[in-house]
Amino acid sequence: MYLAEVKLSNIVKKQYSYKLKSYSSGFTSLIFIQMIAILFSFNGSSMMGGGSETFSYDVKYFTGSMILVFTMLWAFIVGILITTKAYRNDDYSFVTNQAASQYSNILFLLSACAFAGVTAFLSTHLFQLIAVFVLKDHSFMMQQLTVGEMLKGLCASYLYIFLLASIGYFAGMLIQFNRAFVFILPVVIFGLLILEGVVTGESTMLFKTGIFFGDETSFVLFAIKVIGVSSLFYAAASFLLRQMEVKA
Amino acid sequence: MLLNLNSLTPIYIQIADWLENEILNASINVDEKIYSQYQLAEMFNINPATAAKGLNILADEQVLYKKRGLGMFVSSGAREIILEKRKNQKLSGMVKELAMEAVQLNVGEDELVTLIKDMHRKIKEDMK
Amino acid sequence: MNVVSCQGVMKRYGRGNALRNLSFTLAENSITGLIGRNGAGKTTLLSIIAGLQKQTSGEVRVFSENPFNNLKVSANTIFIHGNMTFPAAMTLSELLQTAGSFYHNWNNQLAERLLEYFSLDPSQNHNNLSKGMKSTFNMIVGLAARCPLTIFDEPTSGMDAGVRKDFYRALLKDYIASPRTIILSSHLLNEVEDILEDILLIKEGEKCLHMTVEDMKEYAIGISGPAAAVESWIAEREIIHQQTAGVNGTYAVVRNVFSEEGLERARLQGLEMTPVSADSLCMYLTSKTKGGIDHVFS
Amino acid sequence: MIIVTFLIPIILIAGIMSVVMLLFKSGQRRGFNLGGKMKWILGGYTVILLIAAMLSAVILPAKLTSGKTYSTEQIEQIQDEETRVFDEAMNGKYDPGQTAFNKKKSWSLPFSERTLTVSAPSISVFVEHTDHSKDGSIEAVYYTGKFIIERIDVTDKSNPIELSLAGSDLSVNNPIPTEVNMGLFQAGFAFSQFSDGTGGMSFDSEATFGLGFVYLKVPAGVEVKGDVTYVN
Repeated sequence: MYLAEVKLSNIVKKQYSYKLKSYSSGFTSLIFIQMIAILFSFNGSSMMGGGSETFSYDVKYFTGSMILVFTMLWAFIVGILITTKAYRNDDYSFVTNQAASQYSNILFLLSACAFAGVTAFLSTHLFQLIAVFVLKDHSFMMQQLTVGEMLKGLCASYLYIFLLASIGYFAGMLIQFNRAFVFILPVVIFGLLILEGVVTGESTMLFKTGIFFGDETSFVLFAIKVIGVSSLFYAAASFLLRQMEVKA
Repeated sequence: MLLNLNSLTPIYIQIADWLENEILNASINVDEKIYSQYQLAEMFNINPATAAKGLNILADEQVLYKKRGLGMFVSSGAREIILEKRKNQKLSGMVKELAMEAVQLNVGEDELVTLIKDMHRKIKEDMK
Repeated sequence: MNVVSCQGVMKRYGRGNALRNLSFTLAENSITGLIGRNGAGKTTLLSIIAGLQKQTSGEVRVFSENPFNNLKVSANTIFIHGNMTFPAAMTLSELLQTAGSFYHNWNNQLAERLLEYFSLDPSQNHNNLSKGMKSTFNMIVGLAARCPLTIFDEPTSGMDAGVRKDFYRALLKDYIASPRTIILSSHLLNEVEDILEDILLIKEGEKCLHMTVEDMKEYAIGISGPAAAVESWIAEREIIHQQTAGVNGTYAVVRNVFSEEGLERARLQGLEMTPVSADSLCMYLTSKTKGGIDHVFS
Repeated sequence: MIIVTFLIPIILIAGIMSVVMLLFKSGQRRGFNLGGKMKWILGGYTVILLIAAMLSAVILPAKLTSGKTYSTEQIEQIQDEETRVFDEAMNGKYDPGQTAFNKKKSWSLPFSERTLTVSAPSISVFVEHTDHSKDGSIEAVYYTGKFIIERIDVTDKSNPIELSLAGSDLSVNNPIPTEVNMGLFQAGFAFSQFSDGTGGMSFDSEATFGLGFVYLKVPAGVEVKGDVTYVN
């Protein structure tokens, strides 16, 4: 009897390309979400006005943040969804083991987030193009970025999106591990936020978590933070995955 | 031929019987290669192991002989062995059943012999 | 060489035991039928062999390795089962192509010809298939993969009679063309018994019988006749099944340990001896009581 | 109150989540038969976005209000310079070579009276006497400092003052009020986080309205009355 010898890396590669094909419909939701985000962006994120007797002005800020935040949410949900049984079991219709599933999932998320990051960036331009034609009475100005800032920003967007995907993946795995986490997770998170708000008068927990990443002005440190935290989530997810079986 | 899968006779016996018939009616001659277990399995839609069992019965009875790596072939005395076996086993078995049935039906010895003689004559005439 | 070997395998789900102390070995290049009633633990056993689940205790070896989470076992095993899922976004031909990239021995020509024979449109999505067509497609994948260990768990559910017949024929022909170790689970033995070599019968997670189909056909004998005569005849024998037949009649199934002469004498006493088909034997062996459903009403 | 502020993002997130899940799942499990078309949809989307990005790179610069941007330090410098020039002028010393204020509009008015009465309720007027050769006309120039909103120079948007001469009365009136609607495209937070100066999540919302003044060149013999400051 001849037995095929397989290498993990080889199977990971095959699982990865299989996932790219099979999850492709998930990208329709990305298109949809980015369209919605473009609509929301028209609202302008903040408005301020003022002036003297003879000169008054009204400034609306149109940022790409809305599109980025929506895309991050999308990544979060995709992270959760690929841990669900239906998707997890698709792997086992062909050759795999837990390690191959896990690595190919991470690879898939890495590439899906790259696509999401690039389209989010491009969507911002689409929005600006539409805005100058729709809001004719406005004079538009643009915050000018150097090429370096642009590249850093693009990478940072990607890291933000990937961070959310990693969190989603871990949360999803937790839910798969025990269904009760569907209720426990939101209750604990929002419960803590509200409790903190009631006890101390202000809710800074989420904000503090935000500034851990958001206030980091060194790009290298930011990248290290994101990669480190994501790796932690994947390690935890893989620990959970090891406890699970596939039900035929 | 179709196998009678619901018959009381095991499938491998039916296979062996069928092969014997093939030898008797000279479809396969002495020193010719007989069907392999896989050919039989395909022909009758049965597991090759079952087919092999049928072949092995004939090999044990020396109707067939094995050539290493080539398969099974019909022995020179195959016909005689088969005929002898059928006479001994099949015929005497059938006669036994016939006699038992005759006893149950209260058919006398002479009457039974006459019945057999008539039937024998009739079949012989039909075959001509 | 043994492809599969199980030693004292137990699987616990919550409080119940799906498998208890199961030990057997499967030889290379054979077709084994895994027979048992619904809930006997067939799927659990196959999942463990395929490496999808882990036994609670005992030892399982597939290709001399522990199958759970084992890439080598996964690459050389294909497990076709009812809960098998394929991504809806992919067409059948894409799925076949993907399967081909995963399985070393994949026979694409066979897959495509079977697809055509069973009138499955290659550009269709797996999702839009009916239950029977899904089973047919899964079966095609299982055959074309030509894995050294091929496992089919209730492969014909939802298929119509014609397709079932074709499937078993295709399985046999491809087995002959490319011998491998096949496990075929079913609760309908008579449908598959011709192509099987061995039967592994399990009941409530335990091994009941493991022998060749031909041996199984001679394993037991049915005796029918007047109740008193049958009763006296089967006294102190291993009774597998017993039921009333007609007026004052009894039909009993016992282990076939009689000599020719013994049977002869029984016949003379007016008892009728009949062989018991493998299918019926399995049914009797796996029923809860010796009297079957009648037991409930007595 | 806290609960209400939490509720809005929660509802929003829940809404988005359900939409994505619905689309994702319907694509996966039901007959939302995208399959091979997916490639085209995704490819098409990417192409549309790429074209949009290229168009915006071509069209936007023309559509944008061309304005100079200043850094915070530059704005401070500009303000300091304006104050310095203005203060010096108030003290009677105007530097004609100054660059802090720009000429916005100038007038040349025929004038033959001996006295000029200037009424300027809300703007400073500096007066310089020229020699007799320039008799018969008054030169008036409106200078304005920089209007800076969001570090962007919008001086061009402001209107000049109204100036009218009737007999010997020169009245300086406020400009027609200007109303500017501005849209400011900011890169997302991921971009501003690593760009210099501004921090990731804070806004820099400062507006500077430059001072303005009228500079009059009056022939030597003319007496100027009103709230004016003589220079040089």
